[in-house]
Amino acid sequence: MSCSLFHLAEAEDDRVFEMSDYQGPVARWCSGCGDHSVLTSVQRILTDSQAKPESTVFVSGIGCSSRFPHYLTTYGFHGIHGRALTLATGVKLSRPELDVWVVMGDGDCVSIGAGHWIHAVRYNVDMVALMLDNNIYGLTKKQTSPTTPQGYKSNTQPYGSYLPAMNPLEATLGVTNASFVAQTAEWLPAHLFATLKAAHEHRGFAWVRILQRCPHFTADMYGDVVKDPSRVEMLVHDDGITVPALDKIIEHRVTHDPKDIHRARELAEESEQIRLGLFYRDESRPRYEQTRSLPHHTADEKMAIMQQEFDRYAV
Amino acid sequence: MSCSLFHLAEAEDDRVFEMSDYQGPVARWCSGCGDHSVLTSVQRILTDSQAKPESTVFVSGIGCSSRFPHYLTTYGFHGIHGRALTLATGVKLSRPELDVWVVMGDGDCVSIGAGHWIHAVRYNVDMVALMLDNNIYGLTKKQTSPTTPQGYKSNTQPYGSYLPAMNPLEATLGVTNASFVAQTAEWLPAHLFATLKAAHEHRGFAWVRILQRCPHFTADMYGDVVKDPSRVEMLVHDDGITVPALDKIIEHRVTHDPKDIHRARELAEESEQIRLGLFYRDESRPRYEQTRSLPHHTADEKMAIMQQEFDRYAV
Amino acid sequence: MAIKLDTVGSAEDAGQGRVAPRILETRDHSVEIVSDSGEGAQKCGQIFGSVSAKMGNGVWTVEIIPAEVEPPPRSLAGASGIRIRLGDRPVTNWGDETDLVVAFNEQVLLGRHRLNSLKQGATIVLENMWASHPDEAVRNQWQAAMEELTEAGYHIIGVPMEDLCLTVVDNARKGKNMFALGLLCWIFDRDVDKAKEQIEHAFRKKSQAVVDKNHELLDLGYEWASQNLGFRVQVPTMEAERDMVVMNGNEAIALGAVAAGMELAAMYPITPATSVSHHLGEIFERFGGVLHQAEDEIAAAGVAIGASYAGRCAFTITSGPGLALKTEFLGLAVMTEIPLVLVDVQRGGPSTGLPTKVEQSDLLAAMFGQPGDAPKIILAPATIEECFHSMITARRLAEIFRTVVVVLSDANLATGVAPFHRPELLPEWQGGPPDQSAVPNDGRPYDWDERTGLSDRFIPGRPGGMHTVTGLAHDERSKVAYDSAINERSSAMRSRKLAAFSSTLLPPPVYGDPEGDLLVVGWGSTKGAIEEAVDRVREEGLNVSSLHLTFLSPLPPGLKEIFSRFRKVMTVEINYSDKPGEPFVNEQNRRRGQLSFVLRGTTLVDVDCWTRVLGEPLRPSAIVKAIKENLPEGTAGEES
Amino acid sequence: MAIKLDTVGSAEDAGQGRVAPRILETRDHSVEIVSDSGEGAQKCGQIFGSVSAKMGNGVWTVEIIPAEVEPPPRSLAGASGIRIRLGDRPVTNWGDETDLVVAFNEQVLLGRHRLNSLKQGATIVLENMWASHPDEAVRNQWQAAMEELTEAGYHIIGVPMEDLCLTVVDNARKGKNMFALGLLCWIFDRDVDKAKEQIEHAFRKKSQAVVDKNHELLDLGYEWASQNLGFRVQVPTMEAERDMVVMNGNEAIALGAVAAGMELAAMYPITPATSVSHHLGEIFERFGGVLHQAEDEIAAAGVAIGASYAGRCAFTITSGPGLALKTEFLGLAVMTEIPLVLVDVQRGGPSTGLPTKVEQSDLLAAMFGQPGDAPKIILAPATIEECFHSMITARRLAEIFRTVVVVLSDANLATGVAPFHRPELLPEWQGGPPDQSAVPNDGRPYDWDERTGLSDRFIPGRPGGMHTVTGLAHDERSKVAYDSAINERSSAMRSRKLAAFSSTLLPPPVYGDPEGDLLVVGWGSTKGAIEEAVDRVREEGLNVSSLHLTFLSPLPPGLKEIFSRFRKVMTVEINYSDKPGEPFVNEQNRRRGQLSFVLRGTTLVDVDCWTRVLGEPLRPSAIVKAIKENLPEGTAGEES
Ligand SMILES: Cc1ncc(C[n+]2csc(CCOP(=O)(O)OP(=O)(O)O)c2C)c(N)n1
Ligand SMILES: Cc1ncc(C[n+]2csc(CCOP(=O)(O)OP(=O)(O)O)c2C)c(N)n1
Ligand code: SF4
Ligand code: SF4
Ligand SMILES: [Mg+2]
Ligand SMILES: [Mg+2]
Repeated sequence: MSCSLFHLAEAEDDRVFEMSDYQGPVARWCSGCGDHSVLTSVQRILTDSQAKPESTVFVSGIGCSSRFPHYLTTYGFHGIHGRALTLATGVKLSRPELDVWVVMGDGDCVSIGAGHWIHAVRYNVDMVALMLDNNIYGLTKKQTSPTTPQGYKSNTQPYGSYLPAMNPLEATLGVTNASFVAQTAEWLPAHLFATLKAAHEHRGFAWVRILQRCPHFTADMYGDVVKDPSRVEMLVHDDGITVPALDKIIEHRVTHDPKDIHRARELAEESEQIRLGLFYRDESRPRYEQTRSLPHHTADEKMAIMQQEFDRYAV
Repeated sequence: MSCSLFHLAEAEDDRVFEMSDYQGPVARWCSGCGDHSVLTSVQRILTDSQAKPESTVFVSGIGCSSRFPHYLTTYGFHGIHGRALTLATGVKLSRPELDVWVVMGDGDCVSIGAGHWIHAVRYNVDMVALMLDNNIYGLTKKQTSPTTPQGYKSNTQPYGSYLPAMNPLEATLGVTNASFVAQTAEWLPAHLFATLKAAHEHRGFAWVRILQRCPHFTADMYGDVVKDPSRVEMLVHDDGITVPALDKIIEHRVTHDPKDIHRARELAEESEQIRLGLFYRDESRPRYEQTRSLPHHTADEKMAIMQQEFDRYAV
Repeated sequence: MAIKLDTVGSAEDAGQGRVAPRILETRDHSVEIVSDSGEGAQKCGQIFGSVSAKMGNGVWTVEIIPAEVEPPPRSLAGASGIRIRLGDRPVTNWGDETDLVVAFNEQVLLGRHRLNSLKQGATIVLENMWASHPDEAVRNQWQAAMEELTEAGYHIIGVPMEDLCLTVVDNARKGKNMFALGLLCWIFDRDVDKAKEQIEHAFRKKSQAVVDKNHELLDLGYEWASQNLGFRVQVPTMEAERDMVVMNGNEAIALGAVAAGMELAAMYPITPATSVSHHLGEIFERFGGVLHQAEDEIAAAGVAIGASYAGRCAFTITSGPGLALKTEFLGLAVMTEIPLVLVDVQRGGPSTGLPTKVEQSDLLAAMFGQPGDAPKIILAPATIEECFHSMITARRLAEIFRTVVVVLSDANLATGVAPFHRPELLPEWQGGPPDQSAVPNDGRPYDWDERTGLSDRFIPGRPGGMHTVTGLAHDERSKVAYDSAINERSSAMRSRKLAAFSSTLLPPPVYGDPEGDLLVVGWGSTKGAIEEAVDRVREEGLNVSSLHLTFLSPLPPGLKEIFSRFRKVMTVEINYSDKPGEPFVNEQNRRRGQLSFVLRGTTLVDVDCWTRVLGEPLRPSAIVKAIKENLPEGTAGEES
Repeated sequence: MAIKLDTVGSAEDAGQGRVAPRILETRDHSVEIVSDSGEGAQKCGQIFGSVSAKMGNGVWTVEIIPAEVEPPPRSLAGASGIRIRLGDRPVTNWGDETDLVVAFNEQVLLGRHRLNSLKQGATIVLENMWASHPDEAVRNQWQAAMEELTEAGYHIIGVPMEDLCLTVVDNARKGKNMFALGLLCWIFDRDVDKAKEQIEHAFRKKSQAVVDKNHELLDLGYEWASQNLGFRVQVPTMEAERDMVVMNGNEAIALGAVAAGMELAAMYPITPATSVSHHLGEIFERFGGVLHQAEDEIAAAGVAIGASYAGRCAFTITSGPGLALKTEFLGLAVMTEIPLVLVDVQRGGPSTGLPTKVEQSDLLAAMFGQPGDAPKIILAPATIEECFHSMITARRLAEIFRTVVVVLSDANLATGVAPFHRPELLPEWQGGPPDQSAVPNDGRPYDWDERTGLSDRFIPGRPGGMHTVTGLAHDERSKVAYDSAINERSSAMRSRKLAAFSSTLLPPPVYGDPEGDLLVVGWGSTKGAIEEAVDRVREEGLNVSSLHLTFLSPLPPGLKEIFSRFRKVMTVEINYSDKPGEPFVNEQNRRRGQLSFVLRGTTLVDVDCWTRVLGEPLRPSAIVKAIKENLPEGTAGEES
């Protein structure tokens, strides 16, 4: 009974999906907002992988970036602020055959959502988790986020942010059972695409921080970096994320084996250049949903087991 | 007006406090519970530092360990599960002259409290935060905690814990602005004392994980280690925590400069021996409450400023 | 003052030449076994209860749980134990005071006495080793306790349990409980073979040697009692009509969840709800179910909602503080119309409150906790049997009405153990796999039926049904509503579901006459105690009836009409209310019992309330007293 | 169909030989300026409002905020703008529809039309560059919009704003707003110098060149209007009696917090509450205050409670979803009796709901959100001025009664701007430093006064007062209560405080006659609109009065008595209720407006309700209609 379901979902399918098949209504982000670029990249990946729209679920929190699912034609769950990872865990745990993506803002993921973030990394449930990091609260209009640079002025800290920005890469790499940690930037579409693709192919919890421009509130934040490729350093390795298109543009490169967690943590530290690439990947980490792969019984089989249970309580 | 207060609190005081001055009602933990030992150690430190009971505040969450404040004669705030650090932050932020300690269980600090833990490390508010880690939920009777070893049976995961235990040292060391990270064990009172003393002297957020026995539910967990000192390795350094009393007993020792964050992270990883000592200390990290040290005005002065404010809105 | 103790077990009383024991015949008898934590009083009582149930007595068992995991030994507040109430009819509640106590030390006994748990003149079987304990402090404690207890008029029988047990085992602390069981078996004439079977079951994970030793201790206690005790108790038994099972309310919820076809339970440990997950932890995976212990209660709610969104039947279990943390997520589930069952095993509040004690004070929070209008279905099982069935009902309602169903159990049901008819399990309760059929063209994810507010769900996997659910105000297509008038309509659609559901409910049956002087209205676990109280006062000739509500939101129809047939209506609840006559309290500012407030607002009938928050289940005798004090003036039989 | 447009600005109309403009005299006029986001319509309106207030008009300004940060240009749902209502008396609400609109494109205008924001026959001053836009799609949109708008009967005046502005600046998008301001200054005969002063203030952080350009644009608009427009509007002004200030409700709360001597504000950003913290962020530190943006709302509550425990006066600010997250901590504050002020700027619910829109639907959640009994004080400011004063009241009550005080503001007050009397600030509002005196021997941290439940706090630092506060049930010494009967008593003590407080309140004054056919009861920001509606129907001869409640918990005394003097009582609220006559809805299962439910339960009076959740403030005209439809049968003047 319940088994047939999975066959259904796996049934042969001769549909061919174009990119337009994943495009929903016009995205209502500000013009120039980096979220547009991420959306396009994700739509390309869906096309590339011929993802079935009905078997793909995008879960998000609340924020500009969390409007993401509305602009796709897959299933979507626009949840509540900070809790996207919990919803996504529920989806994937109960329907492992679905392809689950999570889209969060920086406030969403590492401020109000910090506890779930740490634990989702630990659970290592197979999904892609994108943190669209514009270093600010966009939707609520320019408040400091944990990743806001120290001294940067916002509406809640108008004399400048008090603390050094949290480095979410380092923190993620500190969590036991982390299995995929990468950083990319939306203004480098080739790198973005390659990173998302690697994340999507990863079996486990793939956490990607995407540096994202918010021209509306922090136009000054990444302006220089975007113009000046020498401000970026790429992590390169045969086992890493390779982006030939950028080989000529980005001169700073550092070879890094994504299996090396110690080096990954060092590289994750603040540095002169912004480092992009795959910091860490380990597909051998236990995945929570694997440890929970459970028998499928028919209702009648369950009835029989249940009678045994009741026998234990019989008077 | 408001300034005189601080003079009051600083006034000369010829009281001399004995350890008994800090001892409240008999602690109602199980016999053999490691919490007793921590309590004693803390009372020794209070005596040593001649802490004024009225200027000392212990804040806790909910759990066996969180009963801590009830067994002292200082001010105490037995809060709610997972939120002790937020309450403590409020106390210290608004009354920097108070000496603030936080006591949490492992569930309290790194499960339900995970978000606050990460952020408290980042805020680096001057206080001592103790995580009494018995690798289990004690008060609610043996459920898996994030630090429960993989495979260990509990009432909620009776076939064994699914995931590798979270290593809270690594995670804490991954948080930007961490300033004091140490690990000790309650069954080594000399080490415990020295560690708590260093934590107490630290200016900033001193986070200490205390390995703690729970004979009631996990009698088997630390039994061997307690009996066999060769299962322990001590971090030693001139700048670290020195415990001469243990020099003869604990043979495994590794020299570690607590300024070295990279090495700290490596040492924090799971290892054959349990590593105790000071992993990291940096007193130069900005403290949130410092960035907020604010003018003290009399009511009349405030009135005057307020009139200026109102002028801005005058019709 | 000299202490008079019935020191049976001394040479004089023992031996052959005994007269036949006095036999007390009674239809209702309560026994407590109290000890320090870790001495196994609970296991003793559980076996005694099971055997009694098997023999045809009505039984209600409730654990006595100290606040700490392992309180200091011999402490007043440290009593760990169990109360078993036996009857010649089904027993529905823990009753009043205890008739017979077996106590392993005098301090825990004293604690029970001071909590008014023991009946005047109760018989107490007490370990008497403490009287001659080497530690003088202990001897003094004993002496003082004896004075207080004797003064109180109990009939105390000292027994050298430890010494006797040491003839069989080395560690008497671990054996006394089986000795006590033997003793009780003799007193109540229980079938020793049945008791031995239960011991085997209880120690099934231990070696045969352990089982044997326990059997031996049982025999010892039985034997000793038969030789030394001068009384026995006889509670007539019933013929069991059909198969019975015996369990506590949390076990019933766990089994109910499985029987209801639930597929995922997400929780975070919290007393007194946690043991539901202990039971599920043991059995759920056999059925293919996932028990997820989340990092906190918020995450537990999120995981359950995520699973339910994905078409699996999911629920979350918690108690007060956890309910508080789930507040925001419940609003999301209501808004997105994702079915969700939430079980709240209520405890004493507010805040951390009384974690192990019963209270019924989460009704208003469940009903009104969410900012904004978040209509939910709320139901409360009244018995352990209903704990089981409420899960099946809750699942169905959650799915049909696409909303949150809150099941309000409480600590009384959670730890109470009683036999009930073995339910006939129906395979259709299981439900099928998530609907994965293609959505017809132009289907809308909230295709609200204008009359009922109902609509079909588009579960991920259904081709053509793709849409994004959102907690923002949205229209039938789940599109964010920029035209905010849609908010009025979608709010109405969500609310309409409750009106539609209420139209399917019947007026609840009145217990007792359909009209009279006083109607006592209750909800949840107090049903047994209220109806027992009503029986008692009706026997005294008072025109009192009761009404028990299973559905709290929406309320069933006909209440106003039922109320109109009584001169006075009053709720009896275990939650807080201001008492009339207290300083500054008047009819206008009085803060009332939770159900009474809801009933007043709904029916405009002057529903009074009698409530207590004493951290224990209501006693029928206390309700009797409350009824008599609250009879409207001029009531016939008032002075009877 | 041909479009008829008053294309002033064309050669024919301009020039010397103009006749004097028509002058419309009116006591009440509403103006909207709408544009794409980023075009500065709000700044234009704010300056216009300030100047009008300074000149002696009653003013109410409210922002029109799109849901996205920067919606696509020229989109129906993207209108960003402002409405200014002017009157010859103090204006207390946003009124009904708009009389005059200045629109920068026809799409946002169309959006406003479709939301029924514009009065039949309203005058519209519209940028007409779109009519000849190079993009055909734009021209077609324009064409279609004109048809719809003309059909609707508006009086549309096309103006080539962009072209005109380009004569002064390079980027006309950034200049139009000042042109529009000039235009409005001419129409309403505003003092241009005052407007220029305001421009200087608004651009104080910019260069003098910027200020000059803006002055120039203002002059250009003024000049152009004087040459081209055929009408002016005259709203008589009042003599200002004393100093006035003008601000929105969130600014008033921020200033109120400072005036109340608050020392710490902990929050997490959430619309529409956040701007309170923006204002505090700017000014709080000057007063020595700490604004703490926490990692989430739970932490914000914890930090505020921690600070308050430590003797500093602290508060937290949030809106619905944040209130939900604070549920558990509020229970702790009530249980430990730590004073805490919580400001909830209500928005549309449930769940994420309508974040920028007004609703009054957190009343029940504030009152009953906590599991267990958690009595709190709840008050709701009704005006912007009351937003200011409510902070001072809230602080005092929180500290005197050692409890949580919830201040329920809403999005209407938050963004509404109106002048009010400049408050006289009192130094005693500031409070002193934390009490650090030694506690007398044997002092108890909860030394409850038996009558009032009040007790003194032992703040850390006080020698001899050391104790541990706890959310567990506890006794006077703050010791964990093992004797659970203490729970009944301590619950009573916490509840008693509300009864004691309510005894200090006076019955609220009735607006209108003290008796009559219908009493309209309201709370919060609807006061102005309700009283305006009552004025209108009273002028028509109806016997209708209104009653506005500031305190919702506890309720003030005397309500039942007041209600009894009216034939019908009905609340008017911006929250959800089932409407009579809807399918399956009947008197018994109808889900009612939040205040109405509370009043029914409290007074047993059949308090009806008329509620709407349209995501906008109530319009007086809608209330007038509701009143007429809800008059009890046989009402005198019913058919007038
Ligand atoms: C519980 C709750 N708290 C606060 C908010 C208000 N809120 C909405 S989005 C947001 C933060 C947005 O910042 P971020 O997560 O970085 O996303 P961005 O908008 O920058 O993409 C906040 C605080 C909310 N909706 N719910
Ligand atoms: C919000 C909330 N959730 C759950 C609980 C129940 N609870 C009390 S203590 C505890 C965990 C105890 O474990 P830990 O924090 O490790 O402390 P320990 O008892 O082991 O010292 C839990 C889950 C609670 N009191 N409040
Ligand atoms: S405010 Fe910033 S993050 Fe939000 S849509 Fe605009 S540019 Fe993007
Ligand atoms: S249960 Fe464990 S942690 Fe709790 S008091 Fe007992 S030994 Fe200590
Ligand atoms: Mg952001
Ligand atoms: Mg623990």
